[in-house]
Amino acid sequence: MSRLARSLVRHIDPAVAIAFGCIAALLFLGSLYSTSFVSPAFLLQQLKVASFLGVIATGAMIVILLGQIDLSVPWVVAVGGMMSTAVASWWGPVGGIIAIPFGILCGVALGLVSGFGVAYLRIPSMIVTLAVNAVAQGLMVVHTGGFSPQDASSQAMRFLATGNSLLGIPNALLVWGVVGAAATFLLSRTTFGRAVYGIGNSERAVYLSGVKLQRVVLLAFALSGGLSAFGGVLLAGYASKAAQGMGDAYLLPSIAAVVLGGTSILGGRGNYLGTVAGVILITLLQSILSVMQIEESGRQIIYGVVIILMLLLYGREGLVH
Amino acid sequence: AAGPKIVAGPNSDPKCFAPWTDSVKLFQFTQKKGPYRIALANGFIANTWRIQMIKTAKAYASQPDVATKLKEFKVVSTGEDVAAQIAAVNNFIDSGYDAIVVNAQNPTAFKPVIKRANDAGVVLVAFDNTLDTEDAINVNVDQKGLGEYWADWLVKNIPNGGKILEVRGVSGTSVDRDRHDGIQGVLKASGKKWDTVEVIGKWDDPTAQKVTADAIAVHKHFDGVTAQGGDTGVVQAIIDAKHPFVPFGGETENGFRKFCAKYSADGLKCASGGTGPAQVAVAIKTAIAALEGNVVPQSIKLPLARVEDPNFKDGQDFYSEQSDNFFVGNAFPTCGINFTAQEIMGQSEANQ
Amino acid sequence: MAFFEMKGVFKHFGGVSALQNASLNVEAGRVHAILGENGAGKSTLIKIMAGVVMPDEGRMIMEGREVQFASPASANQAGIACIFQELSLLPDLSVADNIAISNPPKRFGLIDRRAQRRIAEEALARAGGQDIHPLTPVKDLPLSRRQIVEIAKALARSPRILILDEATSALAAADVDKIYTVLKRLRSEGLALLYISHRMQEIAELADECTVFRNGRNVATYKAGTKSDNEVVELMIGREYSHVFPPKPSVVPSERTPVLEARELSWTNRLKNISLKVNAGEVVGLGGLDGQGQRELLLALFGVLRGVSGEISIDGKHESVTSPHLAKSPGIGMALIPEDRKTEGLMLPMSVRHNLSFAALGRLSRLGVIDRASEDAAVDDVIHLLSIRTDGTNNPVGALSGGNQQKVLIAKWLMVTPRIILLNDPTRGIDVGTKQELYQLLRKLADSGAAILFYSTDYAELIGCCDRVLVLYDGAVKQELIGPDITEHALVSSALNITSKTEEAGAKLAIGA
Amino acid sequence: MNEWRYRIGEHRQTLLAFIVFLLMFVIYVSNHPAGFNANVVTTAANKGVLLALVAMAQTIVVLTAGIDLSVGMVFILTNCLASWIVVGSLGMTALGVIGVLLTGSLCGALNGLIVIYGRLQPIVTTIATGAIYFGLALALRPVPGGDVNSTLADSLTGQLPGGIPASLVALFIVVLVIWVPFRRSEIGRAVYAAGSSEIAAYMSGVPIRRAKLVAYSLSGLLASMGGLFLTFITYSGEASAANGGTYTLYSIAAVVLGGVSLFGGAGSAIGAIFGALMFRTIGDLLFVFDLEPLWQPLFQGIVLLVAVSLGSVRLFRIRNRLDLFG
Ligand SMILES: Nc1ncnc2c1ncn2[C@@H]1O[C@H](COP(=O)(O)OP(=O)(O)OP(=O)(O)O)[C@@H](O)[C@H]1O
Ligand SMILES: Nc1ncnc2c1ncn2[C@@H]1O[C@H](COP(=O)(O)OP(=O)(O)OP(=O)(O)O)[C@@H](O)[C@H]1O
Ligand SMILES: [Mg+2]
Ligand SMILES: [Mg+2]
Repeated sequence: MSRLARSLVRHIDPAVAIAFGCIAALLFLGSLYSTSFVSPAFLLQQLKVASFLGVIATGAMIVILLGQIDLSVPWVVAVGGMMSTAVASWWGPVGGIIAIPFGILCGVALGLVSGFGVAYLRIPSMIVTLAVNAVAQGLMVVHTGGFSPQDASSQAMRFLATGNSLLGIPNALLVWGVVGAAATFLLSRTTFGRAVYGIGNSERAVYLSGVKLQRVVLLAFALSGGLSAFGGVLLAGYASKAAQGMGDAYLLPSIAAVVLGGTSILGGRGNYLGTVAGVILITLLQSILSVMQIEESGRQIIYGVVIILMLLLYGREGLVH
Repeated sequence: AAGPKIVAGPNSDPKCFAPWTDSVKLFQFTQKKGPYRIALANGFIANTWRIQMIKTAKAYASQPDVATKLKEFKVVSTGEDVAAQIAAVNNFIDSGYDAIVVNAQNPTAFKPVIKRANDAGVVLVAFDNTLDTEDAINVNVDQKGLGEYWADWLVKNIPNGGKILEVRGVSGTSVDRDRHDGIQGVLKASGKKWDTVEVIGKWDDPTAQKVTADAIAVHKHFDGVTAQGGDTGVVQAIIDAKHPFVPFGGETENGFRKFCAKYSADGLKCASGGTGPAQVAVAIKTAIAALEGNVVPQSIKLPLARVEDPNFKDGQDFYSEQSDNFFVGNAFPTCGINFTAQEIMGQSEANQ
Repeated sequence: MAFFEMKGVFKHFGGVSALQNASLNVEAGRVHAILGENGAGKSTLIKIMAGVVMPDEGRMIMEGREVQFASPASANQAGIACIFQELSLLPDLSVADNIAISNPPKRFGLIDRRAQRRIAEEALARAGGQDIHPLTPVKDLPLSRRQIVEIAKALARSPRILILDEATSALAAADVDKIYTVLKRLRSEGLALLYISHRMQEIAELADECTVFRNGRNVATYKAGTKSDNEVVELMIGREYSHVFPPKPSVVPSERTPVLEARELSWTNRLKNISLKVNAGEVVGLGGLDGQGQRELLLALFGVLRGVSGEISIDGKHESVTSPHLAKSPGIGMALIPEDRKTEGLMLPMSVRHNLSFAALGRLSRLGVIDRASEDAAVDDVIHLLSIRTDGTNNPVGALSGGNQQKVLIAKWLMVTPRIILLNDPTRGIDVGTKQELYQLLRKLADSGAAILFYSTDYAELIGCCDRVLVLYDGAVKQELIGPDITEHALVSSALNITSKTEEAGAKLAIGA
Repeated sequence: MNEWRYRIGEHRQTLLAFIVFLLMFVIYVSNHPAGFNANVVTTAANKGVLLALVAMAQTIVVLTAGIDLSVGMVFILTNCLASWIVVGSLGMTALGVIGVLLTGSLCGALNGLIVIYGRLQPIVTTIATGAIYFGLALALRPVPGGDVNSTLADSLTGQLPGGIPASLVALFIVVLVIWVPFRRSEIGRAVYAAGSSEIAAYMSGVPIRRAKLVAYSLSGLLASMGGLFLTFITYSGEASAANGGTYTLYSIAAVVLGGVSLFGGAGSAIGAIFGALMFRTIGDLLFVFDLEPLWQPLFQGIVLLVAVSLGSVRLFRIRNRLDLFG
């Protein structure tokens, strides 16, 4: 217990602390506009919605730690949602149950394609994932047009995404909690995690250390794909249906969240707690803006300015010398 | 100059090709001998509406009486990028197609293309996202009128005004703006006291659902809701927030109408209006008519497919076994176009 | 009055104090050598001179005028050119671009590539790099060639003070000789030269004055040649200094089946039918001029190279080693200490602990889950074994001084308890004290049954450490020197591939070329 | 002769991009119903040049080892602005054009200033500024519309005597007036240096900050040229977030297909231009091959995937596995 507490203290770096500070500040400003921004109902609602971004950002973070990036998020999310709902309808009750793992597996499959391209073909991730995103879109268009699939989500998905469990905590939040805990463990306590950080710092050194570097990269992208798809499954559960465009709103926010959380886009540095903070920050900011009655143009500008300001607070890199 | 002759009339098929206003010009293109080569220059493709639209177009083109008139029916989708769509239209013109049907990414972007088409004697018909022009045929949905229709419903069903949630579409588009103007216009004119809260739903269910949930969490209560897309998500948010059902003016998604039918008794009093993707068929029909030298109005008004509570009928106004994303309102009886869900989505495994 | 003077310089990096009240006098037309252990503060001092690091305190006086350099650029203006230890070359740019980077020749406001190329060719010629094509991207050059380019780059600036920080650490004797002649000429042209090196014989050859640094202080300044090597070393490390090399076992291990045997190894045109045996308990050296295929040979054995023909057998059993992963597997138990610790050896921003355990994680984990306790234990062991100087194993390894970084790199591989150890120039940029510890360590490992293959650019250590030396020339083994036959003379002549008749000449050529 | 090895080696990537593009384009025109004629080429050129300009903008930032995710939004913003001010008399129009280009450069410079003096990571900086620029675009054009000096527009999107696409000539001039001098200038090389190794560049006394600021500003300038050209093609302005995002991603694809290293320091805007043309041709293949409409996106995706995988053939030539890893 105390060991855990100590390690926690050791892991909290200033960036993360400030990030959580920003969250408080944001809520305070919000409360000036409307006190309901600090009402438990609203906060839980926010955490619930944040969970979807949280799950997706987890995958994004693992890839970013490698020094890579995953631009296939939008359509992998959609694949997760659409395939799971489709399966849910195909084999009746059986489908309802295997729907979730199936959706995730589809994401893993796409992740493996990206991973293969990056790890074995050595194509820059930015472009492979872009291409995989296009392929995923193509697949979903054919899927929709060809099979007019059902898109109503199964009970299980509804339950995960919108249900509440003990003490009225949203299940989605619990799901994120589990995913987060797993990710933290994976990154800090396993050889895989070490390898990920290592690769982010120096691929050559990792390779010469006799680590199966390419397999680690492949795995990382598979994870990212699976988590994006899982995000899609949850979103489908939340919306009670899947739709092609459901992932569009998650690419840039997931990257922004990870970086706002103090993870270096160059790889090798960052911890999960930061990503948690980043995710909550982005979600809150979006929600607060969305209900403020100002022109959309104004919202966009404020959104950008606020992110810059927060980064200036703590996201700065050291000088080269 | 080149292009269609402006004629006094008579309109070759006033019932189907209903002119937008009495003042609309009537076009007559020089008659061409069939069968014709017709192209559909679509932009964005990756949502159910567009996919359904394309399948309808193929289905319509392969209907026996239509098929005989067509030598070739080609479809190209160019994505969000308007420049690519313009290039596609240009390519169709250069490749000597007789008519081009287009769902424009940007209504104002086609001025030069329209000119080229007219110079080349190619019939250009726009639908859904139509063109701001008097030199090409527009098959219009009355977007402003749609907004007015929704607002009327709210005015009718909310006796003494109140707080309205308006879920808007994609910012920067004219469709969003027109529908918004329609809504606000009617509300103002109604003389009742209205207070509208606007959120951006982007015509997308998850987005609409999230912003609706936020709005409810902050504003606690609304007396009425109107949404121009992503309506299924909006209703879902209302249910999840345990917000009492209130009058709702919305689009024509199958999922939305399912909800309306299901919760009518609980107070979800809906007006569902719009035009399904089948309008592409009307556009093709118009193009063929024009090629045959028949007189058609420059601006055609599509009838809205509308249903109000309490008469949502399964299998006619919505399809409980079809997907939520499916768009109903595909019947244009005045044009002899009447697609059922099955014809469009249903038996399509066959033709893949 | 000194040409350039530093007075009372202090510099702290976080907790570490790199310099404490250091001072230095540099005269024009002289070569001033700076000696000191790793982490003594040498590089920091000259980084301050070169405007890379800002001192906390202290004054710099150039020709009687107080000066301050806010950036390397401004130091350049003042005529100070520095050859940094972490090479300051731009990998993607061509050699010519690099040489002319700071003030390229221009025509109509644009860079005049022809003129630039002329400048580059001249500079390369002066630095003894005629063989380097000015259009080669720097990233395609081996480290030793890069150091030549680095020197050429400094010369092209026609500086008044030239600083070399371990600038020859990767050069083989012949190259170094060329540099000597250049430096001597520059001295006669009246430049002030600052020369940092861990190689005593270089200092002896070049220096006029020497200043010894210890723990950030200048502890002694003396005329070159007025102190014996041992005295100097004791000044540096501040303790008694026994002789450098551990005694070799009198009897060369008997002909058991060699732990490592290679037959007819060939690879592209860089390795030609190389056969070698390394027995348990043996330290076998690889000699020869730099870039004769020694590095490639080590990489080939370690499974890094593709399309290697020939056979490798371990304990007499034929094995195909196709990846470092296989190479380090218990069945083979091979370790490679790579050439460039900063990019191939260590992950500088990561903690000392994680760097140390990185290669050994396999055995420190169960089902991929790291056993923290045994990791800590193992890490602490090696830190003791090699007496690595670090304040806290959670600090980034990049903040250690080079010598200690090198130790970490070696320790990292000792953690996998290898039976075959391949070392690629492991003492580059390491001070005598540390070197000595390293030699002892190698011998200890050998005695405990390891087979060691050891490439070095420093003849002295080949002579001192190795039971046998294979001299490579143009990718093939030209000669095998055993025991007493391993002499500087033999090494040089065989390195230049000179038949016994012309040996004398060859040796001269090697010294005075 | 090995002289040539180096000279070619310097431009290998660009040549490769050019060759692949040429092959694709030949396949395209030879299957085009209208065949190889001025109109077809002009049509292809116009939309190709549009992306090429944005890709050039992306390239210059990528050379500094950065990335600009706001490039598409600057493109959109300047398009909306142009649809207001590039109208009327010759003088007015000229002023308008200057205004548009100035605005673009300012947007770029702002990115640069934040990245340099704020010491923020480019990718997230530009995500944020992208939102800002789109907000401004939206304020300028709540709905699509506006106009542009049509004589200017027609002359730039039309054909010169001999059927040569004016847009290609314009692009050529841009390359000649902006890229070539930049590439050959000291500041240009400083940009490459900074991208190749920032620390080494600093130690060599290269003016890193000035270099980066110039790079970002130039990038903004080129993006605004793209925006301007979009206005000439569409005769209007539209604040479309989707379109902005599309062009940002396309520009990255074009840059990579053009052989520019995303790690900075290596590559050429000329390569990126061919990358852009290549990418456009992939889209055009849809037109000449008669595909099931619903299979077109998948086809496009797969072709892109294959195209970017082509680069990996070099892996077979690699004999030292270390070269596989950065
Ligand atoms: N930038 C830095 N950050 C942290 N510590 C540093 C930094 N630069 C130097 N040090 C520390 O200051 C001390 C002096 O380092 P310095 O490099 O000057 O020693 P050195 O004499 O050059 O060693 P070597 O012989 O290995 O080159 C070392 O302990 C080193 O770890
Ligand atoms: N900005 C920095 N932050 C942290 N550590 C640094 C920094 N700059 C240098 N160091 C490290 O401090 C150590 C001493 O600094 P210096 O640059 O003199 O290297 P060094 O001690 O001479 O090591 P080496 O002997 O490479 O060959 C180096 O190992 C270097 O990696
Ligand atoms: Mg040093
Ligand atoms: Mg050193």
